[in-house]
Amino acid sequence: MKFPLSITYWSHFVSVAMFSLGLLGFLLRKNTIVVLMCIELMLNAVNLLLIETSMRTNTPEGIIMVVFVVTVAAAEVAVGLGIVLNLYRMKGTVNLDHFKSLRG
Amino acid sequence: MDWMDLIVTAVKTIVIYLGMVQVVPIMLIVERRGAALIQDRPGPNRVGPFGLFQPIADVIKMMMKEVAVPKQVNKALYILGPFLVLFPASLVIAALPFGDFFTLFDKNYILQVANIDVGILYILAIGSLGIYGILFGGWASNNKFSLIGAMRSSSQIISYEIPLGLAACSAVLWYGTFSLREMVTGQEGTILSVLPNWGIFYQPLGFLLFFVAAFAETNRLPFDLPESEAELVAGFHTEYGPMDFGTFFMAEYMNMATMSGLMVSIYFGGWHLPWISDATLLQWLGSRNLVALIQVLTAVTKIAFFMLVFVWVRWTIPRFRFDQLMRLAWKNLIPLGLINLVITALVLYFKGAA
Amino acid sequence: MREGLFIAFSLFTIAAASGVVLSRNPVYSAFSLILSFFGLSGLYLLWGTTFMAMIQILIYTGAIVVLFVFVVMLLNLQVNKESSPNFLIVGISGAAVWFFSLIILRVLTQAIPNTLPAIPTDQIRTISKLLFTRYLWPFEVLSLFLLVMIIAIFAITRTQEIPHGGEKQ
Amino acid sequence: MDAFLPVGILFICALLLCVGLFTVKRLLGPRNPVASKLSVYECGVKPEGNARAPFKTGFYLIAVLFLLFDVEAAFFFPWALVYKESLAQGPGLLIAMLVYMGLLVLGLVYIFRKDCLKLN
Repeated sequence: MKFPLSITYWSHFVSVAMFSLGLLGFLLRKNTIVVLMCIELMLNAVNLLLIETSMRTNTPEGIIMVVFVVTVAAAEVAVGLGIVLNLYRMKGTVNLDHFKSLRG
Repeated sequence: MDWMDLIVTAVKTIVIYLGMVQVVPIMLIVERRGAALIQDRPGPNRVGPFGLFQPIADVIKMMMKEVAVPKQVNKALYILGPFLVLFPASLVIAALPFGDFFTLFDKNYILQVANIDVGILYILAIGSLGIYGILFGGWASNNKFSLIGAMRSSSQIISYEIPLGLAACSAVLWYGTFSLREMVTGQEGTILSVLPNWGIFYQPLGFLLFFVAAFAETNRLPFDLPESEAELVAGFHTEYGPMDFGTFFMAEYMNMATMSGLMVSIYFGGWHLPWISDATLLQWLGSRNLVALIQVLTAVTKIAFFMLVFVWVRWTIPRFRFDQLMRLAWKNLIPLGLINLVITALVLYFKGAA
Repeated sequence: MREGLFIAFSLFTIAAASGVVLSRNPVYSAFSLILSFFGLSGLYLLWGTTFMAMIQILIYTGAIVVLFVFVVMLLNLQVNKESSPNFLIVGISGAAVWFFSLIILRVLTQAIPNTLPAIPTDQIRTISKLLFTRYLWPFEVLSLFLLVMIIAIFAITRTQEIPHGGEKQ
Repeated sequence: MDAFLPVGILFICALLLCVGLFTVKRLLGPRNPVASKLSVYECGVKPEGNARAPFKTGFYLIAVLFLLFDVEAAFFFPWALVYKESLAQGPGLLIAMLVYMGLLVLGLVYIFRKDCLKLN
């Protein structure tokens, strides 16, 4: 049975869909923790694209890039959630609408 | 892979899985009788000869009990909780090797669910997923004991995952492979024809670390803080009914079996009999499948021994306090794991240079 | 069969990812995130990078999401404090993003051959060797980076002396 | 990837077991709900306050440390895999890892010196 769409297409489809979902959540959700999760979604979308390209063209560089992305993502989450905890301590909420001290 | 292969693989997988599930009733009776033996009392001896049918009675009792779902719980995650623990515990057994291979219709099939080339990473990765069942189950119960039990339990499991990983990493360094099958194959033979060529003699410190971390990972005493009944009622499964408790229990025993299997495969020669090589065995017995049978029996015996050690330790050593537990993990085990890694690397380097 | 698995994993991943964005309760978001990463690791497996699939489960599912779940449970937010998003904006922006992404996809995938890679046999070793030879310096910097992160996190959270004790005062 | 096919079979087996346990629980157990049976378990005392209240963040530090050390430990694995083969090319890999591990140990020392986990 032959599929009309290629496997590459499906990988790109997942990647783009995840990235747009992450972007949407990033822009629309108000809960800071969920916003951070959406950033993770976007990073993973890019990871998938990197791995797919790397495997299709048989170049290991893409996978090494993913290794770095994973590390940076881990650090980003750790620091981001630390900041969220601190914000919660100061404001008693994690709703992004309440963090507007920097608004002019 | 044709249909025949697929059928044989499926049957093999189901048999291994059912065998792993059988660990639960066997361990139920062994643990209760073992506890009785250590505490100098008879233990359950009424159901069947020597109380051997006790597990059946236990299981029937659990099934017939009332299912009471408390009102305050978050229903979906509450129901999912026990299965989220059981599921990873079932999946990890895929990478455990029980023997070399058996021959059927002139074809060789490995005695392992799947010959995963990243076996040890697979076990560490899937094994770390078990904490979600505890976390979500504890949170969904909406009970203070459950929540604190869940947080404690997961802190403990994640803290001990690092020494476990470091010990496994030293083993990877020594054998130069991720595959458990290749590790076991590398342990055939003897050291100077005195000692069997097992990993424990090359990685004693690694084994110790692995052993301690395995107890913590499976939530067994002396590290069973999550359910320390004196402090937290029943820990994360305070609000759970009998069958859910049974599911958690099942997962615990299966995790114990996996950890024992891992220790046997990495440090105790897996399916190899000490001092007798597979070639000699084949010469004596003359049949591949008989050799395979002996190998499986050897591996199972070794695993059973470690299960007994789990029971023995449980009734011998008192429970740790939470801060002692954390100190042991972060101050002692992790530095020791790093030291073990460095020593292994240096030994390999000088061995290579010589 | 491989194509079927691809489509199944793809749809599963996307469904789980939309669960992250759509669910009101952050605990459900975290749960969806786990499922979505699981689907992704399945996709990695299908592309033949078993190593990356395992790293995905080990680090993302087994560690990063644990942190999310921990924070969600520590803060223990009551559900649905969040003002609901403007559904018109959600609809329009979602439709726009999908429309453009589909166009981009159409253009992108036309040039790409529809092949699965011939999986190199010893791919993990190749990657590892490359990581420790050509990419050694970035790798060492990674370690330095993580060290800085450890210090940074303690600098951030050190002032946090039990903000809200066991129960509300 | 073909090596993972039996894992799929195992997955189905595990799923069947879970479904079986769930059905058995549903079918066999009697149901006799009473209000006090369905309330929060607090050792017989009347429940006070909500379990869904924020509590101390000490657990967060453990989780963060675990995350960072898990990432670092994960990179020991590819190194361990190729270490033996690359011994012929001199001590490059050994030194690379010692530097990497040295930075990790610095992090550990920092944690102990500042007593971040309140271990003492």
